[in-house]
Formats: sequence, structure tokens, C-alpha cells
Amino acid sequence: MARTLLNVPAKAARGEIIEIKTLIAHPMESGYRVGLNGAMIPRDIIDLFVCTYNGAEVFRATLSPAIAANPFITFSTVATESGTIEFRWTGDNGFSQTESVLIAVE
Amino acid sequence: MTAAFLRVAILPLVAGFASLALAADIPTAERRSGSEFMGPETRAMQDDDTTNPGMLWVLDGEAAWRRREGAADKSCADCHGYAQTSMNGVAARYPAFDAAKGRPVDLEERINMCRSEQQKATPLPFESQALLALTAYVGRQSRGQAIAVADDARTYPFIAAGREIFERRQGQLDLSCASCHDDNWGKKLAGAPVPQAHPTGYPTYRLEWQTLGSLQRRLRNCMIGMRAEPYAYGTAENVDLELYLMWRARGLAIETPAVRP
Amino acid sequence: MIDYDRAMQATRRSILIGSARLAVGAGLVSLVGTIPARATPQTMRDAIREAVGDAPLRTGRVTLDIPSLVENGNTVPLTVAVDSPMTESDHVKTIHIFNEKNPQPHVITIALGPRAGKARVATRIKLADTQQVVAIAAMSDGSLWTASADVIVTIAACIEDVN
Amino acid sequence: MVVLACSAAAAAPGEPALRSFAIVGDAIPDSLTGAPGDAARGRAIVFNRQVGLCLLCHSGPFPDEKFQGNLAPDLSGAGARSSIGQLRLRLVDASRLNPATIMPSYYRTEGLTRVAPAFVGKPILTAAQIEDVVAFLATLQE
Repeated sequence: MARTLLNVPAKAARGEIIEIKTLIAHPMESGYRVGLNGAMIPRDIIDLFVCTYNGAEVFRATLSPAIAANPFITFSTVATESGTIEFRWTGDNGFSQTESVLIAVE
Repeated sequence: MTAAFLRVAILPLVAGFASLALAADIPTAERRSGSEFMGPETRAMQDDDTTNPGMLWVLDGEAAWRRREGAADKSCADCHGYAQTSMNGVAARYPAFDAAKGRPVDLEERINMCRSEQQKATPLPFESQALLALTAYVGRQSRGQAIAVADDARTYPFIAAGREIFERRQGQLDLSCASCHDDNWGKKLAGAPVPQAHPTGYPTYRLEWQTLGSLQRRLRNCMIGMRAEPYAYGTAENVDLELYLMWRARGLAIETPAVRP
Repeated sequence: MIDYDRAMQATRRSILIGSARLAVGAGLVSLVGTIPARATPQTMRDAIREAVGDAPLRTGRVTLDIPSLVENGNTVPLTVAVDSPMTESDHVKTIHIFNEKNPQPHVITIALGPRAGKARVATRIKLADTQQVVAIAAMSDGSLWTASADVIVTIAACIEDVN
Repeated sequence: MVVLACSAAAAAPGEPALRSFAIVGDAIPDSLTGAPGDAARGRAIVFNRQVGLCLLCHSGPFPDEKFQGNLAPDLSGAGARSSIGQLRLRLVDASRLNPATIMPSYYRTEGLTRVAPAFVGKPILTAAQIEDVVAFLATLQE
């Protein structure tokens, strides 16, 4: 399991635009680097990040190798109701990770 | 030239902290962390815990702190309790003299001594994610505190030895650490400003590395840049250099986990 | 909520309508037309065409915040914001980022909608060299907007793998 | 004063030998190779940050070269300030002129400490490269 750092407000007012910050530990090996043995290091990246809010998709990003190691993505969403905000990262070599946080909306 | 010659000449006479201080090269008022030489975007990345990639290792280290390990089935927390209090200020005092070993040990070695002696677990390899994580977590508990290597007479010879390495010309390019970091800090090496080489934020997330790394890794980088043979991880030379650099940086605030270009 | 592929198709359809309007529009810039003056590599033009079609793009509404001088190309902070009310009837559907000198021109494509509240996204990218970075936003009304920025990448003087 | 520096016999077996040269005053008057260098090749060496390394520390009248260093003197007018022989000694072994200089000795393999194995016994530049760089620096008249 890759370590993640998620920053989502625990509470928000209904209709408020909240900022979400996400970091995940991943090398994002581009596939264009040469290793010490002279051979190309195979590509190993996260290529998709999806955020759902109580099951509904609210944000999606398709990543190329040009995204920096330990991908950082910040975006916003409208706090509509209390529930679960879920994040899913998928990528090369079967990489798949899901994390979720709870939000209380008043 | 004269100043450089005098520094070398003074070395054999060094007998204590006071005389070490007399030979200080960068006046206290002019000592500046590497973070003051970097751009606003990199500083912003460091200063916000929600965007600092080094915090990924700190979080890993926090989990490792509570995890029971080894034949003794003990965690760091079993002996040290809350790191927020027990480790507060510790990283600012390392490397520190270890009486049993009769020499200074750095934070990485100290953690591995705990693993061997208390947890009865195998030491973690240098630059392993696990060792970086624990070191980052312990280091994080000293953030903002002034670097304060203990005024311990037993460490003086090791500080002097570290200084000797710092000022020794090495490698095919025949440069010393001091050539750049004492004598030419603030100038530009190609496009990059030369900092004063104060180890304020280790382990540090270097953008060049795209990962967290130790001070010893950074020292080896510079040696390779000088086309010198780097000292192996864990050698006395590296620890002496670490100790000298921390002594030289005393008073500057710990920034662990720092972000650097 | 967002069907990415459908959003992309919709964007392509919208471009055709948009380009017909563009023929008589004022103050509109064709990205494909402006790029050759900057000697932009063909690969970025091809990638942009593949993503958003062959339509001209308008400059404006998109703000691309990226440092003009970076100390290391391995991690370059980037924020893109689009001036949009982000309502059901008027919002940003996709944002694309491209570069001209990395091995691959595409950097990231973001699909969003009215639930985003505001169209502002930040990430960190790799830039292999000093180059131009281009952001393109596709709006719900079919219009395409763009902004670009030049970034100077300081080449690291001492690199670890030198030996 | 004439000093004979390294000679082929001094080099370790199997290592590339340094050619012998004579220092006269503050200069090495004669070409290390016996022939003049090529300024165009020298320019490429000066600009290459893995070969000449020059622009890491020096700036010069090269407006198209980004990120020139300022740890060392500007190369503008280097060819007007110094003779070819003076330029040659500065490159070969600047420490003979100023023991405290940070300028590496580009054609010296002895008296160095802890050289990485890949570089042991090798000068930073070959004799021919030194001559090329000297020829280029001599063109910097203003």
C-alpha cells in the first residue's frame, strides 16, 4: 500500500466549495530514463485518478509520465451532503489504491 | 589564500569548543539555511504540510513508531512514548557522542542501535524507505528548534576530523567542500545559487532525487560531483562530516522534512 | 457523473461548430497558426489535435500559473484556473496540459463539471528542458480557450548519476 | 625559470600518459601537441558542461548560453589579457600560479586526493582538448 496524504475538511456548510489536496507515494517512473546498467528503466506510472462523492464521480485526471513523482493533485468540489469522498489511483503493473474520507455537511 | 591556509594551520591546535568557534568561517549573523537560497515555489512546497511530499515519509514513520518489531516484540513507543514529547529536540542534537562506542553516532545509527539492542531486530539498511521514514518522523519532532550539537569535549576530535575532510581538496576537480560553501556561497554554480551547506532539513525531499534522502546521500552526491570516491554509507568519515556540519550550523532551525531543488 | 469519453467526443463535436464561428470571429487565435512562429515541435501540435480536434483556440479565460524559472525540472508546480461560473449550463468540461519538449507532449487531462464549484486544479509536473507549456480548456458551450507559459528550467549542475 | 613537469615515464602502466611540457615564467609557450588547436572544437568543449565544465563557474560573452556561473572571472577578453602560453598554463595547472585557486588543474594527474576510480590517472582534458580550448579562449578579445 502506498502512503497517501489527503487533506479534506471534516466539516463544511452545504453548498460550500471545498478544496481537496491529495498526495500519494509513487515513483512515476517515466519509461524514458536510463538505469545505471545502461538499460531503459521500464515505465511505472499512475495513469488515472478518480474522485467520487457518495458514489458519484466529481473529478477525473488522466496522467502521462510528465506528472512528477509522488503525484500531487489539488481540486475543488461542492459540499452537497454528508458522506464519503473516495479517491482511486490506478496505473501500471496492476497498481490500484482506494482511500476514503468522511465529510459532515450541515 | 591566507585565510584558507590559516584554517588548516589552526586545526592541530584545536582543543575545545571555544577554539573551534574561533575558527568559524561564516559569521553567526550571516549563517543562512539552504531554504533561503531557493525559489518561492519550493519554499511553499516545504512550508505547507499538506503539500510537502516529505510528509509521506513522516506518516510512514509515525506508523513505524507504533509498530512492534523484532524478537523483543517492542515498538519505539513502548520505550519512548509519544514522539511529540520524547523526541522533541533530539534531532537538533545529533550526531551525538555514544559512550559505549567511544565515537559519535548519527540519528540513523542511533535508530538502528535501538533496533538491535532493544527490539532485537535487524538493522535497517541505509537509504531504505523504513529508515528514512523513522528518521523523518523523529526529525519532524524538532522542526523549528535550533540546531544544538552538544558541547561535549569527547566530540571535539571528531568535529575537527570532519572539518579537515570539509576543507580537504578531493577528486579529479581538486575541490574541497569549503571551496564552494565557505568561500563562494551566494554565487552561482551554473544556474544554481551555492548555499552554505547547512544540514537543516534532513532527511530532505530533493526534487532532483524525486524522493527523500539522507544527509549521507547528499554528501556522497557532492563527492561524486567533485569526481572523488565517495565515503561509503555509515563510515566514520561521513559521520564526522555530519557532525562538523551540524556544529557549523548551530543556531539554525531544523526544517525536517525540508524540500530542496 | 462525468463520462470522460463522452465528454471528449462532445468536445470534438463542439470544436467543429466552434471553428465555423471562428472563421468570422474577431480576436481569436489559432493555436496551430501561432505555434510555428515559436518553433514548437510537431509532436505537441499532433497531440493537441488528437485531444481537442483541429479547431482554432481562443486565448483568454484560462490562467496558467507556473514559475517562469524553476530550479529543477523534476517537480514543477502548476496551477490552472478557468474563468467559468461552473453551473449546469455553463461550465468547464475538460482541461488539458501539454508541453513541447518532453518525450511525450501530453501531461494531464482533467475532466470536471459543475460539481467542482470552481475550475481550479493544481499538480506538479516534470519538464525535461526549458520550454513552453500549454493549457487548453473545453467549455460546455463547445468553446475552447487556451493559455501558455514559458518555463526556464535550470539544469542541475551536479547530478548524482555522473559516474 | 624552466620547470619540467610530467613526462610519459611518470605515468602508471596502462594509464594514459601526460605529455611533457615546459613552463617558462607564467606560461607554457609551446603547444602540448606540437600543433595549434581548433577554436571551433574548443568552443564546443567550453560550452559542454560534462566535458569542459567551464561555464559552471565562468561566465563569458555567450548570450545564447543559459546559466553561466559566476564563481570565477568572466572570460570576456581572456584572449586579450593573456598570451596563448599564459592561457595554456592556466588551463594545465592554474595552481602553479595561485595555490589557493579553485580552478581545477585540467592537465594534472598527480597530487590529487581520493580521485574516483573512473578518473584515476586521467587529466580532465586531453592535450589536444587543451589546445582546442586555448585556441578558442584566444579568440575572446573583448
